[in-house]
Formats: sequence, C-alpha cells, structure tokens
Amino acid sequence: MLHTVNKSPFDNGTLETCLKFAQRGSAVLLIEDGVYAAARDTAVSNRMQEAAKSVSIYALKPDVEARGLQNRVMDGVRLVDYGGFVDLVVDHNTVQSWL
Amino acid sequence: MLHTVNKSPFDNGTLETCLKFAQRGSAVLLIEDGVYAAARDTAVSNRMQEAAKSVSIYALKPDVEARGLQNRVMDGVRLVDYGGFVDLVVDHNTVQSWL
Amino acid sequence: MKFGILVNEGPYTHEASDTAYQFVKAALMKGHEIYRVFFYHDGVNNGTRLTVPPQDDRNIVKRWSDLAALHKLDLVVCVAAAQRRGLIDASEAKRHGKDADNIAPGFRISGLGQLIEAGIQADRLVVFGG
Amino acid sequence: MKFGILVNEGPYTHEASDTAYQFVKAALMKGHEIYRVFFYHDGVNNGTRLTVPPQDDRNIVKRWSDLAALHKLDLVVCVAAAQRRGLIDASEAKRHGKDADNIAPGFRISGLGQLIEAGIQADRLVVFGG
Amino acid sequence: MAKETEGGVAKKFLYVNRKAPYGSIYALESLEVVLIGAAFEQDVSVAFVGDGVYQLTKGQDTKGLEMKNFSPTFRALEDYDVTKLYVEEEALRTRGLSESDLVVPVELVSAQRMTEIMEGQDVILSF
Amino acid sequence: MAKETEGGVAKKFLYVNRKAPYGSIYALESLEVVLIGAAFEQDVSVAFVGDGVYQLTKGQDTKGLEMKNFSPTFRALEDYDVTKLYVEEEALRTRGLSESDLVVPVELVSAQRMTEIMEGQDVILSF
Repeated sequence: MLHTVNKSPFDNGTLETCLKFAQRGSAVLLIEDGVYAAARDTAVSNRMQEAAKSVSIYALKPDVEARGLQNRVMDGVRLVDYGGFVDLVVDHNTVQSWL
Repeated sequence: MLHTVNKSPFDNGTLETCLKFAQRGSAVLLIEDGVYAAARDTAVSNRMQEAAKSVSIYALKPDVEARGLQNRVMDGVRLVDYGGFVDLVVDHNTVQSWL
Repeated sequence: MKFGILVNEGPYTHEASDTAYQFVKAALMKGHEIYRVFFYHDGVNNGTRLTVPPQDDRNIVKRWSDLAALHKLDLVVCVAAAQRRGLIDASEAKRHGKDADNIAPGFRISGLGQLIEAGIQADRLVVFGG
Repeated sequence: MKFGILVNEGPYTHEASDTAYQFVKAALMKGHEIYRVFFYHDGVNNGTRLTVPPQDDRNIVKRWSDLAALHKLDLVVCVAAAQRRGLIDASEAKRHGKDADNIAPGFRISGLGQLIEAGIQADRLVVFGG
Repeated sequence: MAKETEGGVAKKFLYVNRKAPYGSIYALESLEVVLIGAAFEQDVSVAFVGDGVYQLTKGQDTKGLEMKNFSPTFRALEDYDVTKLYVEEEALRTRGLSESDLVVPVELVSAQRMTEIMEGQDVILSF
Repeated sequence: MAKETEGGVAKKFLYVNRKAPYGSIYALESLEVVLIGAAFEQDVSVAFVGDGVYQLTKGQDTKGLEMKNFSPTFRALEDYDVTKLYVEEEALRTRGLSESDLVVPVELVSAQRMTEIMEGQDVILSF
C-alpha cells in the first residue's frame, strides 16, 4: 500500500496516525505540508528515521522545494516528482490518503 | 484576555498552543470541536485539570450537547450559551481565537 | 458595546459560520451593536445566493441575509478573497467580463480596509475560523 | 492504467486541487488514462467560472477546463455537495428557481454514484484532500 | 482481493473516518457516500479511527446548533447491508469511551488488526 | 493600551500566524491583511508561532507548484513601517531552524515574552 500524508507533523497528528497503521514494507509519500517531516534535525526526525526502518519514505520534490527544504532532506528519504508520484501509485495496489 | 479553541485536542496541537500562551488568570472558552477537551476521563483530562488551576475554562453548551458530552463534562469547566459567550467577550479586553 | 466579526470559513463545510451567526444573534439580543461582519478566506462563500441546502437543513446564506435586513447589519465580503473563489456582484461581473453574478441580498463586496476599520472602530473584534 | 481522482478541497484555499491537477497531468504524460475526476466537499468550488484570480497567479479553474478539453477528461461535480455550496448549472438553476448559474466549461454535475463507479472501474482511486 | 458476485466482480471498499462530527462537514458527507455506495453491491467496510469515533457516540443533541443530528443514520446502515463497522479500540479509550457509548454495534479492533483490514482493500476513501 | 497619534488614537494590532505557507492560503491572505492594514497607521505587530515560522524561511522555490513565492514580500514590510516581527524561539528550534534561516530580521522571543506581547494588544487577528 502507498500512504500519502499532507499535513505538517508538528501541529497535527496525521503523520503519527499514518505511521501507526502503515504496515512494514509499505510506502509513505509526504506531500504538500507533509514534506516538513522530511527535514533533518527537527523534533520529529528521530521518529522518521525509526519509521524509515520499516517503511519506505518518499517526499514530493516540488513541495520540498517550495518550502525551501531542498538542502535539508534527511538521509533515507527519496525525492520524487509528480511523475514519480504516479509511478508509486501504479506500483502499489491501493492508496490511502491521510488528510 | 479571552482565548477560544475550536479544535479537538486529540489529533491537533491547537489547544496545547493556546495553553502555552494563555496567561495566568485569563479565560479559555472551548467551542465547536474544541469542547471534546472538556470531557472527563480522557487522555487530556489531566492536562485540562492542571490548566484549570491557572486559567478559567469554559465550554459552549450547544457544542457540548451536539457532541453528546452533556453528562461527561469535567468538574471545573463552566458551560455557557451563546449569550454567555458574548458576555465573556465583553468582560475581557481582547479575544484571541486559536484556530 | 460595538462588535466587529470576522468569518473565515465557508457555509456548511466548517462550523465557523454557524458559531459566528449565533454569536451575532445573541449579541444583538443583549442590545449590543454589530459594527460589521467581514467575510474573508473561504468565508466569502457565505455570500452566494446560489446555494440550495437540503430541505431539512438550515439555510446559512438566507439566515445571514435575513438577519442583515432585520438589523441593518453591514455584511462585507473581501474583494480579493472573493475574486479567487468566484463570488462576484453585478458591477464586478461587468468589470471582469463575467456573464453572471452570485452575490446574495444584504452582502456587499469591498476591500480589506473594511476589516481593519472594523478592528479600529469596534470595541471587540472576534474571529471565527476553521 | 486507469485512474480515478477525488478532489475534496476548493481552489487556492488548499493545495489539494493543485496537487491533483499536477498528478493528472503527469499521469496523462505517462500514457495513463484518467477515468474520471470527481469533485466533492469544497472541491466542487473548482468548477465555478466566476473566479478572477490575480494576474500573477495560476488560474486553477481554467487549468482544469483546458486540460479537460485537451484530453476529453470527465470532470464531475457532486450535486449534493454543490447545492450546499452554490455551484449550479443551467438546468439546476432552472429547477431550483435560481436566476444565474456558475459552472465552468468542461465540468458536469452528477451524483455520488459517479464516485463509486470510478472506484469500481478505475485501477486506482487517489484522494486529494485538505 | 476482489470477489465474484452475480453482477460480476465486487471490489472491497473501505471508508476511513477520522473527523469529528459538526465541527466540519466531512463526517456527514462521508456518510452520504457510504449510503449511496451501498447500492452498488460492493464489499463495503467502514473504519473509525482517531476523532472519527466521535461520529458514533450516543446522546448527540444538535438543537442548539440548528443542525441535523445524523448519528441515528448509522443505525440504518444495516438495512443497506453495511455491517462491517470497525472502531479503533485505542481511539475510544483515549477519549474515555467504550463500546456501550456508541449508537451501533461495532467491532473493536487493535491498530494491528486495523492495519490488516486496510491492507485487504481495493479502494480506500478517506475523510 | 491604545496610544495617541496625530490622527487620533492608534490601536495595537497583532497578527498571529500559525500556518505553513502553500499547503493552504491562510499564510498568503494573512500577509495581504498586514499590507493593507499598514496604511491605517496603527501600532502593528506580527507574531509567528508553531508552523507559522515556516512562512519566513529562506530558499523557497515555488516554480514546481506554479504558485507565486511570497516570502520576499516579508522584506517589504519594513517599507510599510511594519517592523515588529516576533518569532517563537521554541517553534524555530523544534523545526531545526535558526534566525539565519529566515528572510528578514526578527525578534526571537520566549513563550513567556510572546504571552506578554499578546496581552498588550487591542486587536488580535489570528490565522
């Protein structure tokens, strides 16, 4: 399954809820304000590193760039463009959007 | 100052942010989905009891009733109707809405 | 006491418009004055006359229009926010070459200055958002 | 592959409509089929032709209309959600005694069944929300 | 995952509710999708996680809001053959609620079980 | 709290920004209010708390979103005599940011100091 998360992890529990229900081996794509979770050295980066051991973490590049995070993305997070987003949807049987 | 909070405390950090900035002696009015914080025996009720020692906590009765909380409101939370909301605004110099 | 009211969310989607309406009604009943109700962000969508709510539901737009008529309320929709969201009156429609308008009775379109002015003139400004 | 798309938020207010648009464009460029784009909740507001966005900003509604014309996309606005929010076409306007309509070219109004059908017919349903 | 029916192949649809009622319209409009969707004879499940569990609580009285109380409609889901209602147990507990506080019989599930339910779907509509 | 000016009495206006940019329009439309409000010669302050601090970060490149990058506009606030920009220090730190990551000079303040600033206002507009 592919999960998408579009909320900042700091003022909102959406990312935490997604990670709670994301099965080992599934993919999590951070989009829109969700990409803030991809940054290094934040209050949630340890949590994300931990999550990256069981799920694959992606972040939508145009959203990363819009928020000025292009030089702050943590190791282990793969950047994809909209075409890569489409490919991720194709490669997984279902998509769950955590809003 | 009167603070209003309209988000559920469970999936969102709005209440916590409000309490962080609410000065001792100020009033906090829970409205809309914010009234869930007024319920007894939840994961945030200890936090609310603690907060009630330094700020006055109110909850908007029509919102409490709509959510079926009328018999679950914790001690120390005062219920007000829309007229009581108006009175609270009159009684405080400024209103800060935490959205 | 004189109140300014800011409504930042659209009808039905968020409760903000409901709460603002009930607050305004209660304030009027207590003899207070509503200096202005300003609609910003998606709040501008409270001002369309094209809604057709379910029969068993409240009619949010009509409720505002009726209250405005009864109490001579000043309901102001922000022009910039309204243009982004497709809320226009006849003169805006003409100016922008649109073939229709959708503003409801009792609402008028104006600039953000009207919000600041409400903040200055009113004793209290209360924000209702989403 | 066949995609169904659900857009749950209005233009400009949330990024959901932008992301959905860019996703649809990228999917088409990769040779995929878009079975339907369904607009629900505030998403129905993507279908109004009365927006006048700032000159230096994207025109979200026109972008959808143009893409629909180019690729024969089926853009469906939920009738129940649209009625609550004041998005109507000429026949709805007539039926409900409204003196104007505001639907944009390339959009059509229909029932929620069209969303379920998209879920059944498409290989993937992707939800964009607020 | 899709199962065969008389009319062809039914897909497994899951509706995921995460929002409380009345503060926003997502809960009500999600229920409207479930009701319409029921006519399509698919394999339907409805999940309530986080604040979504509040949609099912007893004692809702919306007169003061001038809104319609739609919680009784959940009781009608059975008539539409929508019987698989899953509630995240931890979400209930966190909110001081138990199964007896809900307007309909549901299956309380652990996070792990909810994950399995989600993984078994063809289409997930989240609100 | 209102202070006397030539034109009469100026009120203390505080704009409180709590939302990140681009994911929703609140940040941009809040800035539009600040700019218009500047013409009214009131005593204006702007606070950035929680995710609101993201509005001020350097390096924003919105081409991929086809949106306008409005972060440079914060630099223009000085020309409008809007110079009191307060940023919650803890919000920055939580997000791995420091003052050098921001597009404009700001005053970093503790939660306690932010509380005092808020308490000193006549009108608070929160986004």
